[in-house]
Amino acid sequence: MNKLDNKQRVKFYQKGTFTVGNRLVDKKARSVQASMERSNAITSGHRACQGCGEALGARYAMDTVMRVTNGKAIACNATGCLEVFTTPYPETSWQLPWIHSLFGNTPAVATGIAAALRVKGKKDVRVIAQGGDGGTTDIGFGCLSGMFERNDDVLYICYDNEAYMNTGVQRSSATPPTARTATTMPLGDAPGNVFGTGKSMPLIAMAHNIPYVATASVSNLHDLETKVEKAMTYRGARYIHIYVPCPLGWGHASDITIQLARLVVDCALFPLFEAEHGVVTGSIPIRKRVPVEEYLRPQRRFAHLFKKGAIDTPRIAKIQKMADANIKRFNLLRKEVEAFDGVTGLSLKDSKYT
Amino acid sequence: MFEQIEGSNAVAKCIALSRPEVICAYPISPQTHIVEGCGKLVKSGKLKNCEFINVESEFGALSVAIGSSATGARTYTATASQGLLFMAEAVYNASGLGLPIVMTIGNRAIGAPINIWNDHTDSMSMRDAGWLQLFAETNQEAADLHIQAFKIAERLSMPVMVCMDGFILTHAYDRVDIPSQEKVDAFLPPFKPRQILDPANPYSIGAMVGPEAFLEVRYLAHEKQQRALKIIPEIAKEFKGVFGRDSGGLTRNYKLEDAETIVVTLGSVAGTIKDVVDRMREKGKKIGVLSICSFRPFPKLEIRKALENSKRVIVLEKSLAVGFGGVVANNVMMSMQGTGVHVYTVVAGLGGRPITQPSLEKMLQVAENDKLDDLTFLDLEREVVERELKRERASEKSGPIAENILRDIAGLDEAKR
Amino acid sequence: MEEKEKLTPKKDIEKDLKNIKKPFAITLDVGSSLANETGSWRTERPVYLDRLPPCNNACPAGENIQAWLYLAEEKDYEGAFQEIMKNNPMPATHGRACYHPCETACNRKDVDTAVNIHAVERFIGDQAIEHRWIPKHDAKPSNKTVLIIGAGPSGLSAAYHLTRSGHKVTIYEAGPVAGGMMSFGIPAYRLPRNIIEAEVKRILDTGIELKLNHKVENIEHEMKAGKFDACFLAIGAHLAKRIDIPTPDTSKILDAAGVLREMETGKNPPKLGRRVVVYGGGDTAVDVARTAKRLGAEETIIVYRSGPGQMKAHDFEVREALEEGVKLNWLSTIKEMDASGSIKVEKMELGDDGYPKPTGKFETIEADSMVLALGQNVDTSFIKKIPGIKIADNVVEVNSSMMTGYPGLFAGGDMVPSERTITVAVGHGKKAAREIDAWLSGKTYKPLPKHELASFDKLNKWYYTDAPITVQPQLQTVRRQTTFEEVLGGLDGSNALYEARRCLSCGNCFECDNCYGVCPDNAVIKLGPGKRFKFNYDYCKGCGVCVKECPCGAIKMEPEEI
Amino acid sequence: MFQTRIHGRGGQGVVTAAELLSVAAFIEGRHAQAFPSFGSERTGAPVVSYCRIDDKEVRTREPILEPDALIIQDPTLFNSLDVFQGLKSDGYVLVNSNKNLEELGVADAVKEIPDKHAYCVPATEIAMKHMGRPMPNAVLLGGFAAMSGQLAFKSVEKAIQSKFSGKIGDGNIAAALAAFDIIKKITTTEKKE
Repeated sequence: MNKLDNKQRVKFYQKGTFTVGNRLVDKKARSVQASMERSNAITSGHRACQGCGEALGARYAMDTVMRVTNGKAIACNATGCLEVFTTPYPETSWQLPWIHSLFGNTPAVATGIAAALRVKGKKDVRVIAQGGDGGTTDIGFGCLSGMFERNDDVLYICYDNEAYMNTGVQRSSATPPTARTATTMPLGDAPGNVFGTGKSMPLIAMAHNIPYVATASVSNLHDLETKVEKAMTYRGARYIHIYVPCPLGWGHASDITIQLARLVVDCALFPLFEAEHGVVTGSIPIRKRVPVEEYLRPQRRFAHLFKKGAIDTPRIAKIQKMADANIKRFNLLRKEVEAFDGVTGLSLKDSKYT
Repeated sequence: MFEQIEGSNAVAKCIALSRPEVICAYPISPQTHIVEGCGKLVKSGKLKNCEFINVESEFGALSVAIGSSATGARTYTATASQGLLFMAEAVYNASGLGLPIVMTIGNRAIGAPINIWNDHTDSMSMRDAGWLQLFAETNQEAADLHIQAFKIAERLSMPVMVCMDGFILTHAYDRVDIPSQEKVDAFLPPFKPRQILDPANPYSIGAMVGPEAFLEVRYLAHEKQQRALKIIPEIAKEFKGVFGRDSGGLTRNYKLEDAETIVVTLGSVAGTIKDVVDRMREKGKKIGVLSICSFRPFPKLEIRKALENSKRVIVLEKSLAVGFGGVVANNVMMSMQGTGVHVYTVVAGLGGRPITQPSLEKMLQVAENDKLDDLTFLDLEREVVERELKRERASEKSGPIAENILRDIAGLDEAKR
Repeated sequence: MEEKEKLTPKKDIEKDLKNIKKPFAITLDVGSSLANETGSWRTERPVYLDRLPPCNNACPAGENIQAWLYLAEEKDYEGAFQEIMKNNPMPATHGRACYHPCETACNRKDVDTAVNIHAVERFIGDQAIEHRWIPKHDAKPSNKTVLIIGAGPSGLSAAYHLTRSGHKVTIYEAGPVAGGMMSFGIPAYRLPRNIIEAEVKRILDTGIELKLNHKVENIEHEMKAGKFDACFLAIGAHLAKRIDIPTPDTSKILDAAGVLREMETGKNPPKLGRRVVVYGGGDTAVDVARTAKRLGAEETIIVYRSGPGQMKAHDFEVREALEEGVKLNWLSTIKEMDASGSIKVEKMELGDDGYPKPTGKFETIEADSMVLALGQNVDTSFIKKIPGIKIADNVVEVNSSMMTGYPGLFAGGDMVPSERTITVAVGHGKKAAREIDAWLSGKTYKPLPKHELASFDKLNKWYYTDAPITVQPQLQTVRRQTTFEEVLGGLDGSNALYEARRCLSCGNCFECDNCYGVCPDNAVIKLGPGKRFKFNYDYCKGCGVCVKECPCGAIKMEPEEI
Repeated sequence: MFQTRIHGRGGQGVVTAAELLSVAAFIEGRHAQAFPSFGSERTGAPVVSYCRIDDKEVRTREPILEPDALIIQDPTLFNSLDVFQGLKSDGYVLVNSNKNLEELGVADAVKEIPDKHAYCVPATEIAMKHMGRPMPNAVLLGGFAAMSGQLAFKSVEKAIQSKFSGKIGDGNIAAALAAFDIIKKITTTEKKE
């Protein structure tokens, strides 16, 4: 009789390998989000838009933090959607100690909290700082770099929806080329945001040689949780960049939030990787590669690329080039089945379950 | 114990005696010697249980302070001038969140033109940011005020700025009594925060407050500062009880009883004025000095009471509300409404211009004869300004004022040839 | 500086924290946003539903395939067995002999390859036999008796289901063994006899009386004699269709049904000779050809009048036959056979209409015997007599509840108009049983309305890993040419589990927690293992993410009434 | 109140000199105030520092306009600015130089003040001799003590010790003493005549 080959054993649960929970997976391999005891760090009643990716990303990350720290975590928040929709007086959605100070100073506030905890000998309490792409890559950049450089014991999480959504969708340094925002309208000979601008915060973070840097997407939950959990095993400055689609700002249906978060990964425009002490140590191979069009089309912010009869092929090709570059840089098309953990989606050597 | 010591160093020692748990700062003249001093005390282990953090900017400095204070740590920082402006957003935030941070301002002018010397423009720019502002007259007082500041801040859960004149105090060597740790501990209890970020007792700090409650929040802040008007003298009294000397309080009154002319001022220049006053009193002039220690909250009633029986009040201040006149004077005038006492404004010492006894005496003479302009700029180089004004009238584009004046002073100006 | 420690009484501070007066408005108590019920934003609401999986939809026996795969993937094989037994009493048999339309319908074929359902069913069936599991049922006796004529798949199925619903059942079988076409139609190398015997026995053990070698001539008479309240007629179709092929020696011409029956019942196997020609293109033709090979024929040729595309036989049968050395000679019609056994064949060609046309070209094939596999007819001789019975082109007509023109007389299996497979027959047996059960209590059976179909587009494939089908091992060709050993091997525990878990659970929640995890508003309530989920409409904003992310299409959006 | 103004260049310890002066006075139980001419001192740039000594609290904070004593650590300053500005008619002047005041061309500037009120000491040279570093500031304080009589040498010595420990301290003290002796010698010999 033919025995199962290794490949089959790895994918032992075909029906739900990548689902949130599923009853056949070993308990410790199930995601935090699958648990009936998850903390719901951001509880119901918040005022996020329908299908808000940031609300999801934040809960995913913070619930994981709450689990690994045993609920001993303090969060601080930059000004932005997350802050506004979770804490409009007289109601807050947060279920852990949380502080909002300013738009640009969150990493420094976190540094202060960490310092106070250190001096008070509360080693078990951990500090998380969070902000949107504006608060992280633009106005908070200086403080963030300082926090990295001092290697303060803080996990900084950036929820990247690629523009200033809270103020009405203006361009940030995380806005991708050709994207329409209120300040990069689809006009003129280069409609939308221009090419050759913007920055990669994860790579900049790596340049600080901090212990841990990772990217994650709300579509790949197991990967996201694994990375947050891994980040919490380190002391010192850590950075996780989470991709969170914004139905309002991107002009997409509220129900395809996660689908877009998935497509951006599968088309390689947003590579999932992690780096330790400045060196890339792992990346998630693309499972089902798709052309960038598939990701761009459903979003109104890219609608001008797909005008009836006038599809902007050259610029789409340029975006495809960016994706291809990522594939090359992070080796995203490799087949390493034997080292591939069907449960976590992580390569086994990085997996928390080995 | 008395020491002959630099002002900054004396302050640093008293900060250490107050057992701060987090100190963070970004260097800017003339504040540098204070944080250097603190850093040394932490590194050397003289100040235990304290985190000293070198931050990337003043904005970062006060932000770190906000975080640590909100986590229940006694927190100190210091800055000056441009630095204070750079952290302005956080200055408002710290008071808005009610965090009892203590911050030293080594008072310095604000550019352009860039100028590292002393005046009060920096502190005045933040006068309405919701912080308490205490101005030190001497280095002894600067040292003492910091010890009191922590107590006041923590009693009210409000941040306090201790303002001391840059260089004039920070860099001056004086005889200062540095108290013992025992006395300071007796005077200043451990920090019992009003709110703290703690997983055992979680809540959200810094909510977004809309029109429905914002006014109330602000009113309560104002009400708190009114309460401070009682608490500041109380604590000054407690201080005297423990350390046996007058320090702090709302105002310091010098020979006011029979004074017909009273000079109102802030900070170290009061000492210079007192010498002038003594000399003029020898000549029979009835002059006194009132120096304001607590500028925020502003002690309206106390000041009014102290001044209402005088003939004239001269507010001599190191700040200028461009387009209006005196900043302090404005506050004093408000307090004097309806008393009929005439309030003159004398703007002096901007950007470190020495305020000399001869000029002060000359000015006071003029005032005595009621010949003083309502707004006087002490020792203003009329000639230079006039020439620049003439040039401006002549042509729109005359180059940057600062450079023209420098050229004048250097005598390079064509007009002189 | 040591005195600092004692001067900082942490306890006091902790105590103080308890009665902190928090600043007004800017500091808020945790979780207070629960007061804000965002459900009011909703214009559409998500609702959970069950959709009909294509496999279940396609199963002629009406098995709930997804349900038993669900149990199998939890290693609950007995549970899976019991689930199968609700609809089909012969899983081991069907795991081998069913042509599994379920797999043709399986959505998984569009991901990689269809789930190997029959292999898993066979595994479960074999487990059941090995561990002597018996079907559970708890029906109280109805004191009604039912006569079943014919112990083939539909007869046995009907008997089994009637017994399960409490009726007393007796089967009259004309032949010497039970099984009908299972034994007489399907060779042992596809369906080992011990399997049939075991499963038939298990059915009979539920309390069914079986009379073998009892040929019924007069149904009315038999029913009166045995005081039967109803009768199910399932005699199958056993008369070989014949065509007139001129030949001096008819002894050389046999029919497929006869040959296969003789394999079962005869003392010694039929003599077919060294060279055998089989005439026909159905599964039976192929079965006979492969049997002939096994009986030692050096050359076995299937002659078929049309092209390979037109053959009715299933591809896998033809493929296996070719592997075993059977030759195919299509687009040929047999004209005559002479005494020496040389057969005259006319070559055909496919016309534009796709039908074969004569070419006038001829060739001859030498053969020791020729087996006609042109299909079978129903022996209607004794049925004709029953009043009210209608027979059209050699099959008995039944109404929608499978009752013939004669009240209380039901019929099913190969003898009624339908596809002739054992699975269809078993399905008939079940349906008939339900109808009879209802009829006996004066009711009419109303089947539950079917759920909408869980089509492929309802699935979110991303959540499933690629997992290629597990291939069943095959017997080496040599042994296949010489013995009647079973050709296809079964799965073992591990790969049966693996195969079961390839099921996508189309249209039915399998508790993957996706909806619970992906809701941005925590508006999905997890009810715990086996209890699935429910929506908290107080907070659900109706974004629809749960619907899009449900891997199996078990949620849909419905407009809110305003 | 006795007010001293010290002129020098950045790097010559001008500010420290004033500080030490105030410390010495403090040691004698007097009130003293020392402060630099505020600015971003750069090596080589002209620097001024001040010290007031009094028996009661020093309140005034203005720069010293009419000094009772001038200490000039670098005679090259004579060419660039009027270091004698505001010098009291009975003031003191102490210059760091191997030359004398005539040779330095400042005899006129000091002719108003009483004799035995203006001296030159080769402070840099003495400093080099005693500690191998051209630091004239502490050295001159020794001379100042001898010249002005405002401070006992012991106080200057203590002040120096409080600032510089070990070899540098000892070197400075030795050098200061040398300067002190030079002036003392002149004053006493002159007395004999």
